[in-house]
Amino acid sequence: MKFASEFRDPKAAKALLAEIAQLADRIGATREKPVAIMEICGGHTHSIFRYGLDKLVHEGVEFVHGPGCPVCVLPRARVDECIEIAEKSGVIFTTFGDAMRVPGSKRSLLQAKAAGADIRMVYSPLDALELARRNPEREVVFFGLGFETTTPSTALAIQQAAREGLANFSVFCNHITVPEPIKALLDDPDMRLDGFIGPGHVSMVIGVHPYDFIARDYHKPIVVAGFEPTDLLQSVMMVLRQIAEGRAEVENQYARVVPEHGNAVSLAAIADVYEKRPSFEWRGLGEIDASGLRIRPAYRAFDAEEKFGVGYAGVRTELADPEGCACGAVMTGRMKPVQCPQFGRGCTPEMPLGALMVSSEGACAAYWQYGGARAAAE
Amino acid sequence: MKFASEFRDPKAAKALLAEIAQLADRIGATREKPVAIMEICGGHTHSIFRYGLDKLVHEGVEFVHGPGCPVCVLPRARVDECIEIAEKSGVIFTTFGDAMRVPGSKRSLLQAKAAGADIRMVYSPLDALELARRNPEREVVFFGLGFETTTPSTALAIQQAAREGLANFSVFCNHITVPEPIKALLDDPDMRLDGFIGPGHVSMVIGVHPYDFIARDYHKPIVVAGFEPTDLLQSVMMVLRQIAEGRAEVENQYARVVPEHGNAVSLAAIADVYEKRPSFEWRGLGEIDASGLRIRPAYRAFDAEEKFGVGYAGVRTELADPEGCACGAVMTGRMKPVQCPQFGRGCTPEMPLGALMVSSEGACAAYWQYGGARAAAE
Amino acid sequence: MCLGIPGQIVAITDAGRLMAMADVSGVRREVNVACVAEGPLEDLLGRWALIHVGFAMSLIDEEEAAKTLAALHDLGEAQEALAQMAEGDAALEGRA
Amino acid sequence: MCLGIPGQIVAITDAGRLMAMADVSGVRREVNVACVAEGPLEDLLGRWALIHVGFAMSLIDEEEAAKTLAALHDLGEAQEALAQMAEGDAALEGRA
Amino acid sequence: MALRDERVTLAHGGGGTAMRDLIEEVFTAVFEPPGMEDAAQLSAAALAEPGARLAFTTDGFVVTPLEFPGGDIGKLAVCGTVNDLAVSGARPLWLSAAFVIEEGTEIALLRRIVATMAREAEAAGVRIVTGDTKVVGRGACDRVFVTTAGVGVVPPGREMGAGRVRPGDVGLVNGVLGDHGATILAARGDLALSTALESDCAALGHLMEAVLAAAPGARAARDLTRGGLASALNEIAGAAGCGIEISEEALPLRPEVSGMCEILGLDPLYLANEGRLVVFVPEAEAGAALAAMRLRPEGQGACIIGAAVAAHPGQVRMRTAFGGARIVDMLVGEQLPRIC
Amino acid sequence: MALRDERVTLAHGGGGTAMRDLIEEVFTAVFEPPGMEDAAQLSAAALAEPGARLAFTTDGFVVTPLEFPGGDIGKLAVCGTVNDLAVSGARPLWLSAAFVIEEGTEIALLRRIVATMAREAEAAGVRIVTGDTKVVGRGACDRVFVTTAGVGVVPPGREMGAGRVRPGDVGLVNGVLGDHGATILAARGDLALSTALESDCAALGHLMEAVLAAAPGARAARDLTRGGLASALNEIAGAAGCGIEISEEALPLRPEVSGMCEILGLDPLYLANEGRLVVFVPEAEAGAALAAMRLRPEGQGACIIGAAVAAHPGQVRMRTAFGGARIVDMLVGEQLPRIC
Ligand code: SF4
Ligand code: SF4
Ligand SMILES: [Mg+2]
Ligand SMILES: [Mg+2]
Ligand SMILES: [Mg+2]
Ligand SMILES: [Mg+2]
Ligand SMILES: [Mg+2]
Ligand SMILES: [Mg+2]
Ligand SMILES: [Mg+2]
Ligand SMILES: [Mg+2]
Ligand SMILES: [Mg+2]
Ligand SMILES: [Mg+2]
Repeated sequence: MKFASEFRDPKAAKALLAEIAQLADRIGATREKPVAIMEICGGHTHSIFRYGLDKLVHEGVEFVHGPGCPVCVLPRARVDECIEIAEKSGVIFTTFGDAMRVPGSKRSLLQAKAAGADIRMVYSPLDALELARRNPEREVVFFGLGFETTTPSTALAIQQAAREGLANFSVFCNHITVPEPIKALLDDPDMRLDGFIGPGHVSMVIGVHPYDFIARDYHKPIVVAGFEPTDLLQSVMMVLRQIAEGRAEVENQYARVVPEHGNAVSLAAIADVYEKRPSFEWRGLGEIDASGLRIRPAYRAFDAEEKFGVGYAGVRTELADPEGCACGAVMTGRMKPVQCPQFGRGCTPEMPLGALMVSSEGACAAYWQYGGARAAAE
Repeated sequence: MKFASEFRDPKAAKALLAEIAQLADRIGATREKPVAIMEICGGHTHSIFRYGLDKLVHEGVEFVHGPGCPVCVLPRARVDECIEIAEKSGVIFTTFGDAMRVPGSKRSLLQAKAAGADIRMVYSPLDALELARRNPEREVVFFGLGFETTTPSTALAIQQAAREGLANFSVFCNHITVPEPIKALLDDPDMRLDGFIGPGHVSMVIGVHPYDFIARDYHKPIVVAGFEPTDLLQSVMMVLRQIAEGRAEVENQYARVVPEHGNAVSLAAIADVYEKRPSFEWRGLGEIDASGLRIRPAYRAFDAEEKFGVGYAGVRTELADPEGCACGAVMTGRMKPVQCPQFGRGCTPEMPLGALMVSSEGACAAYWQYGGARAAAE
Repeated sequence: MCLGIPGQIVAITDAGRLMAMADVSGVRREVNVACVAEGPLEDLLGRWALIHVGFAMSLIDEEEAAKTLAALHDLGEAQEALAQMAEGDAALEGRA
Repeated sequence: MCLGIPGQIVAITDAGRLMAMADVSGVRREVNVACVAEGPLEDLLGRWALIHVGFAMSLIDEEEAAKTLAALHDLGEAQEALAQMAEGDAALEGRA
Repeated sequence: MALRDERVTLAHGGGGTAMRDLIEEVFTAVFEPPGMEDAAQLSAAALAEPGARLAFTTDGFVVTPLEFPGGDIGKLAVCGTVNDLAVSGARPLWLSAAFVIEEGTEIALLRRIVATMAREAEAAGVRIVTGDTKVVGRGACDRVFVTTAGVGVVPPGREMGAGRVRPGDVGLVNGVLGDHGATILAARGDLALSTALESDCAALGHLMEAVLAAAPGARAARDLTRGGLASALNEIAGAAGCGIEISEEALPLRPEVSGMCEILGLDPLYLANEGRLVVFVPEAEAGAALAAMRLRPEGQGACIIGAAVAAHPGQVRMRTAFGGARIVDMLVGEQLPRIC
Repeated sequence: MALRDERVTLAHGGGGTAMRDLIEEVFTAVFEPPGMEDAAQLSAAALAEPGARLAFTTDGFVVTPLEFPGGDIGKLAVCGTVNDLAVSGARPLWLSAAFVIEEGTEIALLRRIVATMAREAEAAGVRIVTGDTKVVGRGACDRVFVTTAGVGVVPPGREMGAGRVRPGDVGLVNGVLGDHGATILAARGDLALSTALESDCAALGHLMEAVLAAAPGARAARDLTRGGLASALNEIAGAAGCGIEISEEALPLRPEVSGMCEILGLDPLYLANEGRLVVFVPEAEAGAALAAMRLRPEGQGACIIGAAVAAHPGQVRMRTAFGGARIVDMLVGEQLPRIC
């Protein structure tokens, strides 16, 4: 068992698709009046397009691509701040590859690197730590980016740095949390969603209960899902079944990886190192209360915001999203990427206007790359 | 008037050569029993070969190539110390191009540069100063090399650095003086020299009187000479004339450049910044009393020996000259380069064993490059 | 978001710093096992974990995985039975 | 040793730091004139100096240069006269 | 031997005897170019044939690390240019090799690279007939860059080009995909990944001749270098004005390459190869082409991956193992390792 | 125009659309190579002539600064390779151009370099038919390196080579020496020297044709690049097994070049040129060769500098203006500025 290919079985998929079709018919979903299911997580968006699931499911099932891509929701001003830090003399700025092409107000990190900043891609915060050990005369900054899945890794790296007394390591913390933007979406009166696919790897850390409010307070089904194609189809099936049966519960399709209560070590590390910010800015969504994390005063020495006086510790720049950009509407499911006036015109993967076109997790990029748009345009 | 080409006039040379021939005949100089005239200065050696003067003069006049090339007399241990400094983290080691190829015990500066040391060639100590200004986070070390001609420039650079409070500039002082090794030569009982051509550019700084002892105490003629071919021939003529007339005086052929008492500003700068070392090591000649300069305590902050604890301020390594190397004998005129057992065999410009084969001022390199050796071998 | 993949823990590389070697289809990388190290580290050998940015974030529950696969299998069987029944119906209808 | 060449001072570039522009056959380089700055710096304009490692080390004494050249010239004349006399002698001898 | 330095210094680039010694001892002694004139002079009977055309190509090679499992920069530099000639239908004849060398580079390393080049050239049946070396200061290049150019001859009547591919033509590759790209990613060390993979780097001239003998109607071929299979197919689809359809299940991939792609979020369709090509042949010749490939060591893993189609002109689509379909587009820039 | 970046990023080397856009907009739009296949295919009637030989050469170009008075790296890259073909007796036909580009390089600079190359190629009567670009990370190269290779044809019966020079043959150069080397030394800025000099960089194919028309018996030619006249003469003397004697007074030098050499203690005989050659012709043809050179703009300053002699075989000697003689040997490494 490799816990991956087994969940790509075409035969199982066929059965799931048939079951989904039956359920969709049963609840009267049609192309004109579809059941709208938001996959919150960009990883799920990616899988849906990679395996062409949107084309395979019953036409009454509509996938709405949610805001769960940390790169897509990164405001341009934060990219500018990354560049500001990266361009300081002596700094080695480290980041996951994902953030390299995200446009800031003037440049991306890739372009800042080309212009001379020492910006390096790493696979892990541990690699940034190692860089700091090997370059004691340099200041190594790690760009902490991601939802609850990634947050423990930077927390553990900061704890390790503290243990070693590594004075030249710091994290530019931009970690964000999933439940708050979902609540914001649900509070939007324009919103019409019938159910959710929950991000499996977030729940691997935080468990399934943080989503209880969705079922309890908003009466929407949510199924925490894995990332293989049958995982996703099974989760769709489970959402439809809840709807068909008039239930609204938090279910766990991904039990092989997601413990009900999450991971205790990860949660403890997050709690030790981070605290909630009062509010945090999301690209396309604006400020959302309590949706971001910052480094606690006890670990201030490792906080790049404090060290360099940028971000929430500096003068914050308000930068409106670029004109004509519909990222917010797309991320909240009010618009399909192809409906954005910029899609394929002012905004292409070569020259992205919005972040959704940059990250291969972004709905617009996925539409583009996997041909959703152009195939549709034919 | 450009003060250069005018002194290359073939007609004047012809007259000078005729006069030299007459004088040589008059004093009975023959190929078997020649008048031996040492040109102290490597620059003169260079000119002699470049213009083929050794072939043009009367066969009774023999040029003996003296120790006046600062690169040629640099002990291997000092090159090693340069490399030791250059390899220290953060150091930019600056040097005149002349020193780049001089072999140390294991490597030359050129090879150390290839192996990673940040070694840069400059035209002037002022350029090293400017590098220090532009790289405040680096330590810029200038390799102070040369006789009295060059000494004022490093003294003035140190004074300037002191005025500016340039904390990241220092000089690795290896300045040496001309009169002392001449005295050592004259004291050698094996020595048979009939007269000297004095280094014109040294006297431009120190004037002609520091050579008085040669005439007064050793009864040898010395003519301070310029570097153009007629300058040299005229000086040879003047030496021969003294011999013919039974005189032993200090004469100044190069009065257009050399003031009798030298340059007051230069002498003051040297006196301010430097003091005599008790003794200094010369390649091929060993330790010579009072033949080297060091930086005075008042300017200690700019003394690379003190800053890095090397050279006379560190543990000094005694390194014998490489085996079979006759540099000492050649520099003291006891041997012609071609008589060195290594000449053209273990020692070639591609792979010099001794420094005399490296610098184009070096007698062995000059013999090689201008064909003295190979033409003779035909 | 949050690319995670299953990898097998094949060696403990630095017990002090909780580092182990994970293998993903023959590709190896040292990962931190702090989040999954409850008992002795040796117990991790041979276990599969979900790997994310150089950390083993969660041990894979093989029983749960088997259960999910079994459910898929059952659904497949059921659908097949249904399909056969439908075919049978169609055949019957065709015969009618 | 100690390569020095004559250059002409053509401009004062930074009086405070005693820097001037020297010209050698059309090649220009800023040099320090501390060693040759006795009077007002402007007096240096047009003067020739011996340049070494970026410093004007000595002003060239044009009179002395002319004297040296004159001496060479005289020697040439004298030698020529001698040569002509020798030729004359040889001719005479030949005729003899 | 006059060359006793262990490392290259700037003197080795200065046009003097140090440079001459370096060139003679390290380069020309091994490559044995004809004469030491500024240009090699070559008599080419093959080029005199009426209708024969000359093929000419160049590539620069800048790989890090210079030596990696399965090859080194010299092997890449020979194979890469041989392959660009071969896929254009030419018989590779002569190569040039220009080196830019960073001060401080170990001469032993240069010797190893040159030895590889000589060996690979001989195996590929080409001669390295002219060359150049430049030495740059420390920090001015990444140890060694090699640029090769290649000259070959396209026999009379042989016409290949991406524009000639027609719907129905079958596409074949000569082996597993992405080994080179994955090997280099691991060999760089900065991602701290280790594998037993080796680069697929190989010269494909002989293989192309075998394919062309078996499938004389072959339309076009591309070596799958930067940008991988996806870019080559997009180029062909664009030039031919037809669509291309490939099957995910047919793509040959080693588990390690898949694993590396999973870890880093990469798509193996875009990974670089240095010994892989795709060739399109008329359907009737596909079997013969496949058989011919498999007879050669560098074609043992050959397989059919798809075909040209009349639909969706200019576009490459892939039927997924799962039954879906997706467009396989050009990449924008490099693939970057990603975590989300 | 899809290319809006001001600077090259690593994405421009990744094999995707960013690379395609860079190549199409900056390079192929200007060079207009025939087709976009992996290798250019060229029909060469000239090569089909019986007895014609193909000439093939390459050089890498790594100059600092990239743009200097009188030229840029692109001009060097075209002229250098054209000249290596020309001095070997070939008519230059086609060039390849491979670029290694440092991340961060201004695209406007690339456009200028490419424009120069196109202009120089046209003037020289050659076509740039194939090329390559690689992008390397910041610090992995010095902004732009260009490697060109060149293919030309040596007409039947034309035989040139250093080994053919005989005692009595006369040596000519086509103009003043050392302008390029001195210009670059000054342009680098680190010696803080300024001059009004310009590089002599020029393509010499037409000049060589003119010389060969006027002096069909011409024995050998060399362009005087790295190592200068001295190295070229030593190479010729060595290959021919005869001596060469030149006259110091005959050597054409600008005062600024002499001045720079005096200041830095350099010898102009070793300074690099990029538009100068030495050619040896039988004595009877020397006048015609000189006249032919002087009719061309790049040969206006042509003059006879010396001759091959039977004496001192393999050795180059110079009669000094002063009446002496010295051996003009190969340099060891680079000439270094010196103070003593
Ligand atoms: S097409 Fe571009 S601007 Fe429009 S929603 Fe997508 S990313 Fe935003
Ligand atoms: S030949 Fe070499 S070893 Fe002999 S004296 Fe000259 S420099 Fe010294
Ligand atoms: Mg190519
Ligand atoms: Mg190629
Ligand atoms: Mg190719
Ligand atoms: Mg060359
Ligand atoms: Mg490097
Ligand atoms: Mg060449
Ligand atoms: Mg050349
Ligand atoms: Mg040449
Ligand atoms: Mg290419
Ligand atoms: Mg650089």
